[in-house]
Amino acid sequence: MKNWVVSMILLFGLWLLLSADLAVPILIAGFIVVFLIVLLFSVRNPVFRDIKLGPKALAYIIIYPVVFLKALVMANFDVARRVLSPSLPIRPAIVEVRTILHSPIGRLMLANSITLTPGTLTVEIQGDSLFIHWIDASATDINGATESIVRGFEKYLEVIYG
Amino acid sequence: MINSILFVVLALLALSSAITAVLAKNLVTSILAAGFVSLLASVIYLLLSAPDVAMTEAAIGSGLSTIIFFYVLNKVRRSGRHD
Amino acid sequence: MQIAHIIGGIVSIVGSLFLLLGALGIVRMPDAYNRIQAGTKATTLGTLLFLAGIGIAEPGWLPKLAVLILFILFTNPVSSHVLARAAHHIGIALTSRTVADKLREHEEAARD
Amino acid sequence: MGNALFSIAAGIALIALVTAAYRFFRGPGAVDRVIAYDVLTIISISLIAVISYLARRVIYLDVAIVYGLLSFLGVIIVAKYLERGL
Repeated sequence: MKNWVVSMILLFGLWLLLSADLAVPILIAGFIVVFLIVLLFSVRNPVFRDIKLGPKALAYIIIYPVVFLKALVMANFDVARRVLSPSLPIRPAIVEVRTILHSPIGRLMLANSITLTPGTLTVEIQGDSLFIHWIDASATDINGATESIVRGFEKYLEVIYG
Repeated sequence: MINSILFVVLALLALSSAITAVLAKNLVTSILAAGFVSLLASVIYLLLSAPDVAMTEAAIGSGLSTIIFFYVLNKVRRSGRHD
Repeated sequence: MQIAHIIGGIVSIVGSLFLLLGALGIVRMPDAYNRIQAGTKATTLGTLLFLAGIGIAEPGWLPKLAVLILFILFTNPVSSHVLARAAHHIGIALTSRTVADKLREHEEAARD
Repeated sequence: MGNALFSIAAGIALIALVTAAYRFFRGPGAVDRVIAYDVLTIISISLIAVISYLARRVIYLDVAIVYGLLSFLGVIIVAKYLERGL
Protein backbone atom coordinates (compact mmCIF):
# COMPACT_ATOMS: atom_id res chain seq x y z
CA MET A 1 0.00 0.00 0.00
CA LYS A 2 2.76 2.42 0.99
CA ASN A 3 4.60 1.35 -2.15
CA TRP A 4 1.56 2.22 -4.30
CA VAL A 5 0.99 5.62 -2.76
CA VAL A 6 4.63 6.72 -2.98
CA SER A 7 4.97 5.46 -6.57
CA MET A 8 1.79 7.26 -7.61
CA ILE A 9 2.85 10.54 -6.02
CA LEU A 10 6.28 10.42 -7.67
CA LEU A 11 4.91 9.48 -11.11
CA PHE A 12 2.22 12.14 -10.90
CA GLY A 13 4.88 14.73 -10.05
CA LEU A 14 6.83 13.63 -13.13
CA TRP A 15 3.67 13.95 -15.24
CA LEU A 16 3.10 17.48 -13.94
CA LEU A 17 6.69 18.45 -14.75
CA LEU A 18 6.49 16.99 -18.25
CA SER A 19 3.13 18.52 -19.17
CA ALA A 20 3.68 21.84 -17.31
CA ASP A 21 -0.06 22.49 -17.48
CA LEU A 22 -2.74 22.49 -14.78
CA ALA A 23 -5.89 22.11 -16.96
CA VAL A 24 -8.41 19.62 -15.56
CA PRO A 25 -8.47 17.16 -18.55
CA ILE A 26 -4.69 16.86 -18.42
CA LEU A 27 -4.78 16.16 -14.69
CA ILE A 28 -7.44 13.46 -15.17
CA ALA A 29 -5.55 11.84 -18.04
CA GLY A 30 -2.37 11.90 -15.96
CA PHE A 31 -4.13 10.29 -13.02
CA ILE A 32 -5.46 7.45 -15.20
CA VAL A 33 -2.07 6.82 -16.82
CA VAL A 34 -0.26 6.86 -13.46
CA PHE A 35 -2.82 4.49 -11.96
CA LEU A 36 -2.42 2.01 -14.83
CA ILE A 37 1.37 2.12 -14.65
CA VAL A 38 1.38 1.52 -10.91
CA LEU A 39 -1.17 -1.28 -11.33
CA LEU A 40 0.97 -3.02 -13.96
CA PHE A 41 4.45 -2.56 -12.54
CA SER A 42 4.32 -2.08 -8.79
CA VAL A 43 2.90 -5.53 -8.11
CA ARG A 44 6.05 -7.23 -9.33
CA ASN A 45 8.56 -4.55 -8.36
CA PRO A 46 7.85 -3.28 -4.85
CA VAL A 47 10.41 -0.52 -5.12
CA PHE A 48 9.30 1.65 -2.23
CA ARG A 49 8.17 -1.11 0.12
CA ASP A 50 11.08 -0.56 2.50
CA ILE A 51 10.87 3.22 2.68
CA LYS A 52 10.11 4.68 6.09
CA LEU A 53 7.78 7.64 6.43
CA GLY A 54 8.17 8.73 10.05
CA PRO A 55 8.82 12.40 10.83
CA LYS A 56 12.56 11.79 11.24
CA ALA A 57 12.75 9.99 7.90
CA LEU A 58 10.86 12.82 6.17
CA ALA A 59 13.26 15.36 7.64
CA TYR A 60 16.22 13.28 6.44
CA ILE A 61 14.68 12.99 2.95
CA ILE A 62 14.80 16.79 2.83
CA ILE A 63 18.28 17.05 4.36
CA TYR A 64 19.82 14.31 2.18
CA PRO A 65 19.84 16.27 -1.13
CA VAL A 66 21.63 19.14 0.63
CA VAL A 67 24.31 16.80 2.00
CA PHE A 68 24.58 15.17 -1.41
CA LEU A 69 24.88 18.43 -3.35
CA LYS A 70 27.56 19.65 -0.97
CA ALA A 71 29.49 16.41 -1.55
CA LEU A 72 29.03 16.80 -5.32
CA VAL A 73 30.47 20.32 -5.32
CA MET A 74 33.40 19.17 -3.13
CA ALA A 75 33.97 16.29 -5.56
CA ASN A 76 34.20 18.69 -8.46
CA PHE A 77 36.77 20.94 -6.83
CA ASP A 78 38.71 17.79 -5.94
CA VAL A 79 38.62 16.65 -9.59
CA ALA A 80 39.61 20.17 -10.71
CA ARG A 81 42.62 20.18 -8.41
CA ARG A 82 43.79 16.79 -9.65
CA VAL A 83 43.19 17.39 -13.36
CA LEU A 84 44.72 20.85 -13.53
CA SER A 85 47.90 20.22 -11.54
CA PRO A 86 50.77 19.26 -13.88
CA SER A 87 52.02 16.30 -11.84
CA LEU A 88 48.57 14.57 -11.74
CA PRO A 89 48.50 13.67 -8.01
CA ILE A 90 46.63 10.35 -7.96
CA ARG A 91 47.13 7.18 -5.92
CA PRO A 92 44.34 4.88 -7.14
CA ALA A 93 43.21 1.61 -5.59
CA ILE A 94 40.16 -0.65 -5.62
CA VAL A 95 39.06 -1.16 -2.01
CA GLU A 96 36.30 -3.20 -0.40
CA VAL A 97 33.75 -1.65 1.95
CA ARG A 98 30.79 -3.11 3.79
CA THR A 99 27.31 -1.66 4.05
CA ILE A 100 24.63 -2.24 6.66
CA LEU A 101 21.75 -1.33 4.32
CA HIS A 102 19.47 -4.19 3.29
CA SER A 103 16.92 -2.86 0.81
CA PRO A 104 17.97 -2.82 -2.87
CA ILE A 105 16.89 0.77 -3.42
CA GLY A 106 18.85 1.91 -0.37
CA ARG A 107 21.93 0.22 -1.81
CA LEU A 108 21.28 1.79 -5.22
CA MET A 109 21.10 5.25 -3.64
CA LEU A 110 24.28 4.54 -1.66
CA ALA A 111 26.18 3.35 -4.74
CA ASN A 112 25.03 6.34 -6.80
CA SER A 113 25.97 8.77 -4.04
CA ILE A 114 29.40 7.16 -3.67
CA THR A 115 29.97 7.47 -7.40
CA LEU A 116 29.29 11.20 -7.34
CA THR A 117 31.36 12.06 -4.26
CA PRO A 118 35.07 12.97 -4.04
CA GLY A 119 37.36 10.49 -5.70
CA THR A 120 35.26 7.33 -5.43
CA LEU A 121 33.51 5.15 -8.04
CA THR A 122 31.49 2.01 -7.37
CA VAL A 123 32.82 -0.83 -9.52
CA GLU A 124 30.98 -3.90 -8.24
CA ILE A 125 28.39 -4.89 -5.64
CA GLN A 126 28.43 -8.42 -4.26
CA GLY A 127 26.20 -9.11 -1.27
CA ASP A 128 27.18 -6.78 1.55
CA SER A 129 30.42 -5.73 -0.09
CA LEU A 130 30.88 -2.77 -2.39
CA PHE A 131 34.10 -2.60 -4.41
CA ILE A 132 35.11 0.99 -4.90
CA HIS A 133 37.74 2.56 -7.12
CA TRP A 134 39.33 5.24 -5.00
CA ILE A 135 41.43 7.86 -6.73
CA ASP A 136 43.49 8.77 -3.65
CA ALA A 137 43.49 5.76 -1.34
CA SER A 138 44.48 6.64 2.20
CA ALA A 139 43.41 3.30 3.71
CA THR A 140 43.15 -0.01 1.89
CA ASP A 141 41.75 -2.22 4.68
CA ILE A 142 37.99 -2.80 4.96
CA ASN A 143 37.36 -0.92 8.20
CA GLY A 144 39.33 2.21 7.39
CA ALA A 145 37.83 2.50 3.90
CA THR A 146 34.29 1.88 5.20
CA GLU A 147 34.75 4.55 7.83
CA SER A 148 35.86 7.25 5.41
CA ILE A 149 33.68 6.46 2.35
CA VAL A 150 30.37 4.98 3.45
CA ARG A 151 29.55 6.35 6.91
CA GLY A 152 28.66 9.88 5.84
CA PHE A 153 25.78 8.73 3.64
CA GLU A 154 24.77 5.59 5.49
CA LYS A 155 23.83 7.68 8.52
CA TYR A 156 21.02 9.28 6.47
CA LEU A 157 20.07 6.36 4.22
CA GLU A 158 19.74 4.02 7.19
CA VAL A 159 16.96 6.20 8.59
CA ILE A 160 15.24 6.56 5.20
CA TYR A 161 15.46 2.96 3.97
CA GLY A 162 16.81 0.73 6.71
CA MET B 1 27.86 34.62 -35.09
CA ILE B 2 28.02 31.80 -32.55
CA ASN B 3 25.61 29.84 -34.73
CA SER B 4 28.01 29.86 -37.68
CA ILE B 5 30.96 28.87 -35.45
CA LEU B 6 28.91 26.01 -33.99
CA PHE B 7 27.84 24.95 -37.46
CA VAL B 8 31.36 24.83 -38.92
CA VAL B 9 32.98 23.07 -35.94
CA LEU B 10 30.20 20.50 -35.62
CA ALA B 11 30.29 19.78 -39.34
CA LEU B 12 34.08 19.26 -39.25
CA LEU B 13 33.74 16.94 -36.25
CA ALA B 14 31.00 14.98 -38.03
CA LEU B 15 33.20 14.64 -41.11
CA SER B 16 36.19 13.32 -39.14
CA SER B 17 33.91 10.99 -37.20
CA ALA B 18 32.48 9.62 -40.45
CA ILE B 19 36.02 9.01 -41.77
CA THR B 20 36.81 7.20 -38.51
CA ALA B 21 33.70 5.06 -38.93
CA VAL B 22 34.82 4.02 -42.41
CA LEU B 23 38.51 3.44 -41.68
CA ALA B 24 38.42 1.88 -38.19
CA LYS B 25 39.63 -1.72 -37.88
CA ASN B 26 37.48 -2.43 -34.82
CA LEU B 27 33.72 -2.85 -35.37
CA VAL B 28 32.81 -1.38 -31.96
CA THR B 29 34.69 1.78 -32.88
CA SER B 30 32.90 1.98 -36.21
CA ILE B 31 29.45 1.66 -34.64
CA LEU B 32 30.21 4.24 -31.95
CA ALA B 33 31.59 6.65 -34.56
CA ALA B 34 28.43 6.20 -36.67
CA GLY B 35 26.35 6.98 -33.56
CA PHE B 36 28.45 10.08 -32.97
CA VAL B 37 27.80 11.23 -36.55
CA SER B 38 24.05 10.97 -35.86
CA LEU B 39 24.47 12.90 -32.61
CA LEU B 40 26.24 15.77 -34.36
CA ALA B 41 23.79 15.63 -37.27
CA SER B 42 20.84 16.08 -34.93
CA VAL B 43 22.49 19.12 -33.30
CA ILE B 44 23.11 20.53 -36.80
CA TYR B 45 19.44 19.96 -37.75
CA LEU B 46 18.52 21.87 -34.61
CA LEU B 47 20.75 24.76 -35.69
CA LEU B 48 18.88 24.72 -39.01
CA SER B 49 15.66 25.08 -36.91
CA ALA B 50 14.19 21.65 -37.69
CA PRO B 51 13.39 20.15 -34.26
CA ASP B 52 11.21 17.34 -35.67
CA VAL B 53 13.98 16.06 -37.94
CA ALA B 54 16.45 16.40 -35.08
CA MET B 55 14.25 14.33 -32.78
CA THR B 56 13.83 11.60 -35.41
CA GLU B 57 17.56 11.54 -36.07
CA ALA B 58 18.24 11.28 -32.32
CA ALA B 59 15.75 8.46 -31.84
CA ILE B 60 16.54 6.39 -34.93
CA GLY B 61 20.06 7.27 -35.98
CA SER B 62 21.72 7.48 -32.61
CA GLY B 63 19.51 5.34 -30.41
CA LEU B 64 17.84 2.55 -32.33
CA SER B 65 20.47 1.81 -34.96
CA THR B 66 23.30 1.68 -32.38
CA ILE B 67 21.32 -0.71 -30.22
CA ILE B 68 20.38 -2.93 -33.17
CA PHE B 69 23.97 -2.98 -34.45
CA PHE B 70 25.27 -4.11 -31.06
CA TYR B 71 22.51 -6.69 -30.72
CA VAL B 72 23.36 -8.21 -34.12
CA LEU B 73 27.10 -8.06 -33.41
CA ASN B 74 26.50 -9.99 -30.21
CA LYS B 75 24.47 -12.65 -32.06
CA VAL B 76 27.13 -13.02 -34.74
CA ARG B 77 29.88 -13.39 -32.19
CA ARG B 78 27.98 -16.02 -30.22
CA SER B 79 27.14 -18.18 -33.25
CA GLY B 80 30.73 -17.85 -34.52
CA ARG B 81 32.14 -19.21 -31.29
CA HIS B 82 30.08 -22.39 -31.50
CA ASP B 83 31.27 -23.34 -34.99
CA MET C 1 14.36 40.97 -16.32
CA GLN C 2 17.75 41.80 -17.76
CA ILE C 3 19.48 41.00 -14.46
CA ALA C 4 18.08 37.44 -14.46
CA HIS C 5 19.56 36.84 -17.90
CA ILE C 6 22.98 38.08 -16.74
CA ILE C 7 22.97 35.90 -13.60
CA GLY C 8 21.81 32.90 -15.64
CA GLY C 9 24.55 33.52 -18.18
CA ILE C 10 27.24 33.60 -15.50
CA VAL C 11 25.94 30.37 -13.92
CA SER C 12 25.94 28.74 -17.37
CA ILE C 13 29.52 29.84 -18.01
CA VAL C 14 30.61 28.26 -14.70
CA GLY C 15 28.81 25.07 -15.73
CA SER C 16 30.48 25.04 -19.13
CA LEU C 17 33.87 25.44 -17.41
CA PHE C 18 33.10 22.28 -15.43
CA LEU C 19 32.17 20.52 -18.68
CA LEU C 20 35.54 21.57 -20.11
CA LEU C 21 37.19 20.24 -16.95
CA GLY C 22 35.51 16.86 -17.44
CA ALA C 23 36.68 16.73 -21.06
CA LEU C 24 40.23 17.63 -19.97
CA GLY C 25 39.98 14.93 -17.32
CA ILE C 26 39.22 12.16 -19.80
CA VAL C 27 42.13 13.33 -21.95
CA ARG C 28 44.70 13.60 -19.16
CA MET C 29 43.95 10.67 -16.84
CA PRO C 30 46.13 7.56 -17.28
CA ASP C 31 43.64 4.65 -17.24
CA ALA C 32 39.97 3.93 -17.92
CA TYR C 33 38.78 3.98 -14.30
CA ASN C 34 40.30 7.39 -13.55
CA ARG C 35 38.80 8.69 -16.78
CA ILE C 36 35.35 7.50 -15.71
CA GLN C 37 35.85 9.24 -12.36
CA ALA C 38 36.75 12.60 -13.87
CA GLY C 39 34.17 12.32 -16.65
CA THR C 40 31.20 11.48 -14.43
CA LYS C 41 31.63 13.96 -11.62
CA ALA C 42 32.61 17.03 -13.62
CA THR C 43 30.01 16.56 -16.35
CA THR C 44 27.20 15.92 -13.84
CA LEU C 45 27.75 19.18 -11.97
CA GLY C 46 28.56 20.99 -15.22
CA THR C 47 25.29 20.01 -16.90
CA LEU C 48 23.37 20.72 -13.71
CA LEU C 49 24.75 24.28 -13.49
CA PHE C 50 24.39 24.85 -17.23
CA LEU C 51 20.69 23.90 -17.25
CA ALA C 52 20.10 25.79 -13.98
CA GLY C 53 21.53 28.91 -15.60
CA ILE C 54 19.10 28.61 -18.50
CA GLY C 55 16.32 28.04 -15.95
CA ILE C 56 17.25 31.27 -14.14
CA ALA C 57 17.16 33.20 -17.41
CA GLU C 58 13.85 31.71 -18.58
CA PRO C 59 11.76 30.71 -15.52
CA GLY C 60 8.96 29.37 -17.72
CA TRP C 61 11.19 26.54 -18.91
CA LEU C 62 11.94 25.25 -15.42
CA PRO C 63 9.66 22.13 -15.48
CA LYS C 64 11.31 20.65 -18.55
CA LEU C 65 14.78 21.57 -17.33
CA ALA C 66 13.96 19.97 -13.98
CA VAL C 67 13.05 16.70 -15.75
CA LEU C 68 16.32 16.84 -17.65
CA ILE C 69 18.38 17.59 -14.50
CA LEU C 70 16.72 14.80 -12.49
CA PHE C 71 17.24 12.39 -15.35
CA ILE C 72 20.94 13.18 -15.67
CA LEU C 73 21.43 13.05 -11.91
CA PHE C 74 19.97 9.53 -11.77
CA THR C 75 21.31 7.95 -14.95
CA ASN C 76 24.86 9.32 -15.07
CA PRO C 77 26.22 7.44 -12.04
CA VAL C 78 24.45 4.26 -13.16
CA SER C 79 25.98 4.31 -16.63
CA SER C 80 29.46 5.05 -15.24
CA HIS C 81 29.11 2.19 -12.76
CA VAL C 82 28.06 -0.20 -15.54
CA LEU C 83 31.03 0.91 -17.64
CA ALA C 84 33.47 0.48 -14.76
CA ARG C 85 32.09 -2.98 -14.06
CA ALA C 86 32.39 -4.02 -17.70
CA ALA C 87 35.94 -2.66 -17.82
CA HIS C 88 36.97 -4.65 -14.78
CA HIS C 89 35.16 -7.75 -16.03
CA ILE C 90 37.03 -7.85 -19.33
CA GLY C 91 40.29 -7.14 -17.53
CA ILE C 92 41.22 -3.60 -18.53
CA ALA C 93 44.52 -2.97 -16.75
CA LEU C 94 44.77 -0.43 -13.97
CA THR C 95 47.53 2.13 -14.16
CA SER C 96 50.94 1.26 -12.76
CA ARG C 97 50.46 3.76 -9.91
CA THR C 98 47.64 1.66 -8.43
CA VAL C 99 48.33 0.54 -4.88
CA ALA C 100 45.71 -2.21 -4.35
CA ASP C 101 43.04 -4.19 -6.23
CA LYS C 102 40.81 -5.88 -3.68
CA LEU C 103 38.25 -6.95 -6.31
CA ARG C 104 40.77 -9.06 -8.25
CA GLU C 105 41.97 -10.65 -5.01
CA HIS C 106 38.36 -11.39 -4.11
CA GLU C 107 37.62 -12.98 -7.49
CA GLU C 108 40.78 -15.09 -7.40
CA ALA C 109 39.92 -16.26 -3.89
CA ALA C 110 36.42 -17.23 -5.08
CA ARG C 111 37.80 -19.16 -8.04
CA ASP C 112 40.21 -21.28 -5.98
CA MET D 1 23.88 41.07 -22.81
CA GLY D 2 22.24 37.78 -21.84
CA ASN D 3 22.74 36.49 -25.35
CA ALA D 4 26.43 37.40 -25.29
CA LEU D 5 27.02 35.54 -22.01
CA PHE D 6 25.18 32.46 -23.24
CA SER D 7 27.15 32.60 -26.48
CA ILE D 8 30.37 32.47 -24.44
CA ALA D 9 28.98 29.48 -22.53
CA ALA D 10 28.14 27.77 -25.84
CA GLY D 11 31.66 28.45 -27.08
CA ILE D 12 33.27 26.91 -23.98
CA ALA D 13 30.96 23.88 -24.29
CA LEU D 14 32.05 23.57 -27.92
CA ILE D 15 35.72 23.56 -26.86
CA ALA D 16 34.84 20.84 -24.33
CA LEU D 17 33.15 18.85 -27.13
CA VAL D 18 36.27 19.06 -29.30
CA THR D 19 38.51 18.07 -26.35
CA ALA D 20 36.38 15.03 -25.55
CA ALA D 21 36.27 14.13 -29.25
CA TYR D 22 40.08 13.97 -29.18
CA ARG D 23 39.85 11.12 -26.65
CA PHE D 24 37.10 9.53 -28.75
CA PHE D 25 39.22 9.47 -31.91
CA ARG D 26 42.47 8.51 -30.19
CA GLY D 27 41.33 6.32 -27.25
CA PRO D 28 43.38 3.12 -27.25
CA GLY D 29 40.63 0.69 -26.22
CA ALA D 30 36.91 0.30 -26.84
CA VAL D 31 36.14 1.19 -23.21
CA ASP D 32 37.92 4.54 -23.55
CA ARG D 33 35.83 5.32 -26.61
CA VAL D 34 32.61 4.46 -24.79
CA ILE D 35 33.59 6.76 -21.90
CA ALA D 36 34.29 9.54 -24.37
CA TYR D 37 30.94 8.85 -26.10
CA ASP D 38 29.11 9.16 -22.78
CA VAL D 39 30.79 12.51 -22.03
CA LEU D 40 30.14 13.68 -25.60
CA THR D 41 26.39 13.01 -25.36
CA ILE D 42 26.15 14.87 -22.06
CA ILE D 43 28.01 17.87 -23.50
CA SER D 44 25.70 17.83 -26.53
CA ILE D 45 22.66 17.86 -24.23
CA SER D 46 24.01 21.12 -22.76
CA LEU D 47 24.69 22.40 -26.25
CA ILE D 48 21.12 21.62 -27.36
CA ALA D 49 19.78 23.44 -24.29
CA VAL D 50 21.80 26.57 -25.03
CA ILE D 51 20.79 26.47 -28.70
CA SER D 52 17.15 26.35 -27.61
CA TYR D 53 17.79 29.37 -25.37
CA LEU D 54 19.47 31.32 -28.16
CA ALA D 55 16.60 30.54 -30.53
CA ARG D 56 14.03 31.21 -27.72
CA ARG D 57 12.08 28.02 -28.58
CA VAL D 58 11.15 25.67 -25.75
CA ILE D 59 10.26 22.82 -28.13
CA TYR D 60 13.99 22.24 -28.76
CA LEU D 61 14.38 21.00 -25.19
CA ASP D 62 12.33 17.91 -26.09
CA VAL D 63 15.19 16.81 -28.35
CA ALA D 64 17.51 17.03 -25.34
CA ILE D 65 15.13 14.86 -23.26
CA VAL D 66 14.96 12.23 -26.03
CA TYR D 67 18.73 12.38 -26.24
CA GLY D 68 19.24 11.84 -22.52
CA LEU D 69 16.99 8.77 -22.55
CA LEU D 70 18.55 7.15 -25.60
CA SER D 71 22.19 7.80 -24.77
CA PHE D 72 21.71 6.12 -21.40
CA LEU D 73 20.25 3.06 -23.15
CA GLY D 74 23.07 3.05 -25.68
CA VAL D 75 25.81 3.13 -23.03
CA ILE D 76 24.14 0.31 -21.09
CA ILE D 77 23.89 -1.80 -24.26
CA VAL D 78 27.55 -1.24 -25.18
CA ALA D 79 28.68 -2.09 -21.65
CA LYS D 80 26.61 -5.28 -21.71
CA TYR D 81 28.07 -6.18 -25.10
CA LEU D 82 31.62 -5.70 -23.81
CA GLU D 83 30.78 -7.79 -20.76
CA ARG D 84 29.49 -10.56 -23.10
CA GLY D 85 26.13 -10.70 -21.38
CA LEU D 86 23.65 -9.05 -23.77
